[in-house]
Amino acid sequence: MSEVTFREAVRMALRESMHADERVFLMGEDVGRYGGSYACSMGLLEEFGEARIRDTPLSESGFVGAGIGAALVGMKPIVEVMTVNFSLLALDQIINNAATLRHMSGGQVNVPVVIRMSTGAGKQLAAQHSHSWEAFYTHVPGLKVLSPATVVDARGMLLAALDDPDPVVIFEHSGLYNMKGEMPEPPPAVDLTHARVAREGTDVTLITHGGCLRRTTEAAAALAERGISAEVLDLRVLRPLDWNTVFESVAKTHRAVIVDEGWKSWGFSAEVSARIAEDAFWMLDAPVRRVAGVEVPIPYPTHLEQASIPQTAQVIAAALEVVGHG
Amino acid sequence: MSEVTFREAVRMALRESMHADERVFLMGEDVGRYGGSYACSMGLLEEFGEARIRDTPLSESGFVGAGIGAALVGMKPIVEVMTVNFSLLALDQIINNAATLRHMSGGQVNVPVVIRMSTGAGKQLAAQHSHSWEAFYTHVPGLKVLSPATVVDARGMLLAALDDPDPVVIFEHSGLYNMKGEMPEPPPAVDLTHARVAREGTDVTLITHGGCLRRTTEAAAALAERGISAEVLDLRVLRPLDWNTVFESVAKTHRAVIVDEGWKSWGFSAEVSARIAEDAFWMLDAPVRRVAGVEVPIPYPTHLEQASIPQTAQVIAAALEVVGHG
Amino acid sequence: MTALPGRGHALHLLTQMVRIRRFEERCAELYSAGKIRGFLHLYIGEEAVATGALRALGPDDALLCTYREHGHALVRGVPMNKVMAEMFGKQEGCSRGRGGSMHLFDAEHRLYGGNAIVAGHLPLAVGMGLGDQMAGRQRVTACFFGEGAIAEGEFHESMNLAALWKLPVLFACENNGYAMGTALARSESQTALTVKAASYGMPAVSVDGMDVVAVETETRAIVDAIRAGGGPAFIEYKTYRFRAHSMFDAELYRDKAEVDEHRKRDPIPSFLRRMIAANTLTEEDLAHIEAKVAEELSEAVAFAEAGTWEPIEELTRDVYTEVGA
Amino acid sequence: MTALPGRGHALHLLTQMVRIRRFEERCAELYSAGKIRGFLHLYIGEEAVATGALRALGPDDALLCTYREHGHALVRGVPMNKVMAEMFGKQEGCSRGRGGSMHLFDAEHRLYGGNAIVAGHLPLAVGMGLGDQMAGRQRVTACFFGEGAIAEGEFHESMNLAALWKLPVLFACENNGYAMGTALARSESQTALTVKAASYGMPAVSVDGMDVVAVETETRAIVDAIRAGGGPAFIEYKTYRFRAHSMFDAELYRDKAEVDEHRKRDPIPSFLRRMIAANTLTEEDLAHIEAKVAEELSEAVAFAEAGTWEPIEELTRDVYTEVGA
Ligand SMILES: Cc1ncc(C[n+]2csc(CCOP(=O)(O)OP(=O)(O)O)c2C)c(N)n1
Ligand SMILES: Cc1ncc(C[n+]2csc(CCOP(=O)(O)OP(=O)(O)O)c2C)c(N)n1
Ligand SMILES: [Mg+2]
Ligand SMILES: [Mg+2]
Repeated sequence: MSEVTFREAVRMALRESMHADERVFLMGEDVGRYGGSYACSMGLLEEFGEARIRDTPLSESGFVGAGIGAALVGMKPIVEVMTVNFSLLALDQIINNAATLRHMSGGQVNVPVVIRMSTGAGKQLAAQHSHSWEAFYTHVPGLKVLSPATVVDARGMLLAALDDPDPVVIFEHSGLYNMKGEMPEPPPAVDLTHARVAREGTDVTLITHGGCLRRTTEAAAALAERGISAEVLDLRVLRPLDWNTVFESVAKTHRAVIVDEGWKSWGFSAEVSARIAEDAFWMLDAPVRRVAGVEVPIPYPTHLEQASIPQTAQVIAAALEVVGHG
Repeated sequence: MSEVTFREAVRMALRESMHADERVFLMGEDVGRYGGSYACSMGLLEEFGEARIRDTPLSESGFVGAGIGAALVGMKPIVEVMTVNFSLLALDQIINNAATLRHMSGGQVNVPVVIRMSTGAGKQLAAQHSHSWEAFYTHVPGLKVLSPATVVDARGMLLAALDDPDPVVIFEHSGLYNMKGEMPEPPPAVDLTHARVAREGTDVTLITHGGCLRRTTEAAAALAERGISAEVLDLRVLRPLDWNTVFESVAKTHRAVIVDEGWKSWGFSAEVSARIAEDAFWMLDAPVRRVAGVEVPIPYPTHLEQASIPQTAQVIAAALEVVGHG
Repeated sequence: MTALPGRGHALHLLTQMVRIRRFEERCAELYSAGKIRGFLHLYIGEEAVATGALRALGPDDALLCTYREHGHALVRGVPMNKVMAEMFGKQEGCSRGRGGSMHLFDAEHRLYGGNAIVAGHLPLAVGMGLGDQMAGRQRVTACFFGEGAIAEGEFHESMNLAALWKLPVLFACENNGYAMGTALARSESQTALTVKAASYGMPAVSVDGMDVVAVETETRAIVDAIRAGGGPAFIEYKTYRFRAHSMFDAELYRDKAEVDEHRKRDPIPSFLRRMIAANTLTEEDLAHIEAKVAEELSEAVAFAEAGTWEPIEELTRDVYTEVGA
Repeated sequence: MTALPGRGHALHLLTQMVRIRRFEERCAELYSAGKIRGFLHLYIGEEAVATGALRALGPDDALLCTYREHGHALVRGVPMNKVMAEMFGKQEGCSRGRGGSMHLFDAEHRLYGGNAIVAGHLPLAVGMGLGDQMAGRQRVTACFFGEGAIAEGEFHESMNLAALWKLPVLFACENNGYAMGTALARSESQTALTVKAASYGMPAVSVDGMDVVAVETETRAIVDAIRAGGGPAFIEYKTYRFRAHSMFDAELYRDKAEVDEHRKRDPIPSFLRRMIAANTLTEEDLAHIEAKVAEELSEAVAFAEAGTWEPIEELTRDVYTEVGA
């Protein structure tokens, strides 16, 4: 057991996979000489050389598409898009090609590309660098979408994604890179099929993932002090989502709050809310609530930025509301 | 009162607006010489000349962005993107620029651009030409999103969009262009704030828009024969959505089915379902149901294509289920 | 003027061009008959390009095309039966019927579509070249696209990546003068397309796409250079489409006279005339080919007619890879 | 060598460069002090570009920049107070504090950002030029971007549209040699950037971006040609950034020696030396300017410090235009 940062956990997975399989390579803007915009690949250029730690020009559509193409001929590319904000430039490639080629060709090809991107607010980077657009990806059949919230998942999910025959998009919340966590020895493999019960509880289910897990567990702790037992689900895999675990928890608690940094309307949280109310309707003792991003291009100053994204106090308030202490 | 096609109604609005305001112009791939890929602008080049009926090269990001720029200097551009499938190439411009500039600049600028695009399946155009991605746009604060389902709205909403100071995206379902409908004389102005009760009913609310309205009203008629009184809502404006009308209807019927051609998960229908179950929970006598697109890149053959999108029978079945005759 | 091919070679070229022509003429009829639906983009007039160019590729080389790719699929060796069944949407088709005219795939023949987002396949070609380069394989990836694609950012990003990394990719531009109704001069400020390649330091050549011999010769030279490690190259085939863009095109943007003018350059009769003049082929050869093609074609139509629909239960199969399947 | 400016003119140029330099040095300190947050991209070393180039624009001309735009905003005439307040995120800032360093806007001065999607503002510039052209206005739109942006498809699409439609747009490339840690030769297969413009048939010129006089002269010539109806043009300013890309950059990708070498070309001392040699300016002029700038700067910092936070209740104001507001 050792303590590592989320960033180091990502780097562990990069190194392990590159050592284990020569088809694996990393490409993206400034992954090499610069060390990665969030320093995830720092030092790897020296270790693996510039063919496999491949700096790309600024051309998101081009190099993401190139990752897809390389996957078509048997490589296992890890493409880093600096942030989800820039990924719109590559969305055509990801949706119309990566997610589509297998089905459209009648199953003749598969596309084992892994696309990593940072997401989220909290660094005062303003309206073109701070958004959480997971929903653009979870909407797309053919893609798998991951959102690691722990160091174990940061490492393990990247390795599992590389073993997956289909395109996988991994969201790394930029606020997590410096977070420290325990990494068991040897580091464990993880699955891409289950949500994780991060904390058990009986009164209300708090459902979240990625960058919102910390505030959600904080909220659960605060609720415990008030005698409310909150169960916290870390969804981990956003698509395909492990609905069973969600329904099992709601069957127990009869109440659910979803915490997600993305804009509320038509956001990631919408489907979770809808599905619970549709398929677990008779289990619910109160309407589902969402604590989600305010619908605004996120502004620069910290007070406005924080006001744009879920806060612990809001999670507590929503939980209190659904358990009837509102 | 005269009968016109949906296509003619769009063309009426194009002509009227170009005559009324010289700042209005149309630009897009093949809107001029070719007459528009769905022939909406046929004949307009001759009438208005090539500066105002402006053929563009294939460069969605470039010309959509140019529309945004022209709006910034006081023009009222109507940008036609052939289909929503290609609009991913312009999504960065639409989200990171059009939807963002006003807020990010502290309210100094506004972006009165209108972006029209066709959407939807039904023409056997396969996996890169058939999708319904309204949800990518409804998720974005700063945008208004319209989905006309009638000839009156096809004309009126385009004119209203041009009067709007903010960016407006209009989805025209490709299956509607040949549809005929009555156009009152003089053609009426329409608002961009209200959903429309397309058919009154008391037992269940069927909520839809655009290309799904026809099958939904067919379903309502079939339900009537079985003694079930279905109210049909044509949402018209997808963002900002007229929740009041939705809630009022559900308050009456206590049951709701949403019909939308987009992929179900994280699709347009998700927010509608979530919001009803959250904010009208205590009014519901049954869980909300969605009849939505199957999560698959839409295939070419008609039997598979039709199996991918909502059918009248499925709407009827869902309505029967929620009223308890399932 | 390039050297004329010998008889066997010439027969091959003529046969392929006739196969494409007759196949597509029949497709147009089948479209009217409602057997083929959706978009149908005919290659009629442009047959010399796929025919000549694909001879320069080996079976291991990869091929990516646009939605106007019936010719490429046929020349590449995808059986006409499977192509026609695909046009019908039958599961015996080369993409299990799911793709139709715009999405002919055949991984065995290394045909990677049939891509219908203009320029969307160029980044894929770059990546395929990259994969081959990294794995030390000698293969070439040939990517065909129309001149309309040159205005898309993807063209630019792909050219730059390929040139920067010296990838074994052929950028094969089928310049038929129009993107739907938009003439080249209305879509590019610089219509000399090889100048575009020069701005990436990429070798470029322009060739008469109506001359199958020139197409083959020039393509072979450029593909050989790529295979020898010379990095990517750009080739422009100047051609013309005789038919409408698709079946929904009123052709308001050009005169019949212009089309007629270009028909004089029809690659099939001009090739035949030249070969006859050189005593390589005879009118009887053509008659013989026509007969064989007619047979192949009626068999293909029968095959497609007899084909079956993919069961609706299989609609969502292959959205993801079934592991263990 | 271009003609030297007279004293008033030279004082102006020197003052602007010093304003930018001191402003940004202070910003770096304020960043360490936690007063400025987020990304901060310094223009230090590149001041001659904005200073010289913007003199060639009239007040009606529009200006679009990247996230490295403090210099442009100051030279353009946005009061330093408002720029500094924006850096702090105060509502007295030129974008009401919402944009910060990367999004300086001032519609009154026709400054349209502060854009932080690389190359994302190029299509906007095209559209602004188009709007002006259609409305018959004589204005020019100047769009600044880094050499890194040239690899993006948006650059290509924008160049083509502007050239095709002969729009009054200046494409102003600030080539500082690096895009974050990526040297030009690692991002472009063809590093002679004017060749890119040629592939659109667009006039192009490359100028020493460390020489404020050359920058002004060349920009003026090219802007005048645009204004005269000559259509768009491309200008490359060869410059260098002395500081890190942003405050989060370990600068692993270049040697200190390389930076030191370029510091010898520092546009401020070199301009001053030249003017002193020509007897136009004196060391005292510089001292005087420094004093005035120091005053302006401390006032700006005080203004920013005294500024107020936009109330949280106004967070969603201006997502949409409040009609009637
Ligand atoms: C990104 C995108 N935009 C628009 C279209 C619609 N479209 C299909 S083909 C075409 C013209 C393409 O012309 P060109 O590249 O010259 O190929 P050609 O059809 O002439 O073979 C257009 C505009 C598309 N399929 N993809
Ligand atoms: C589309 C996009 N991709 C990536 C980034 C991250 N990024 C910000 S600045 C930059 C380098 C840009 O270099 P250049 O254009 O040369 O401008 P410079 O910073 O040197 O002034 C990168 C990669 C971004 N902001 N936008
Ligand atoms: Mg063409
Ligand atoms: Mg640079």
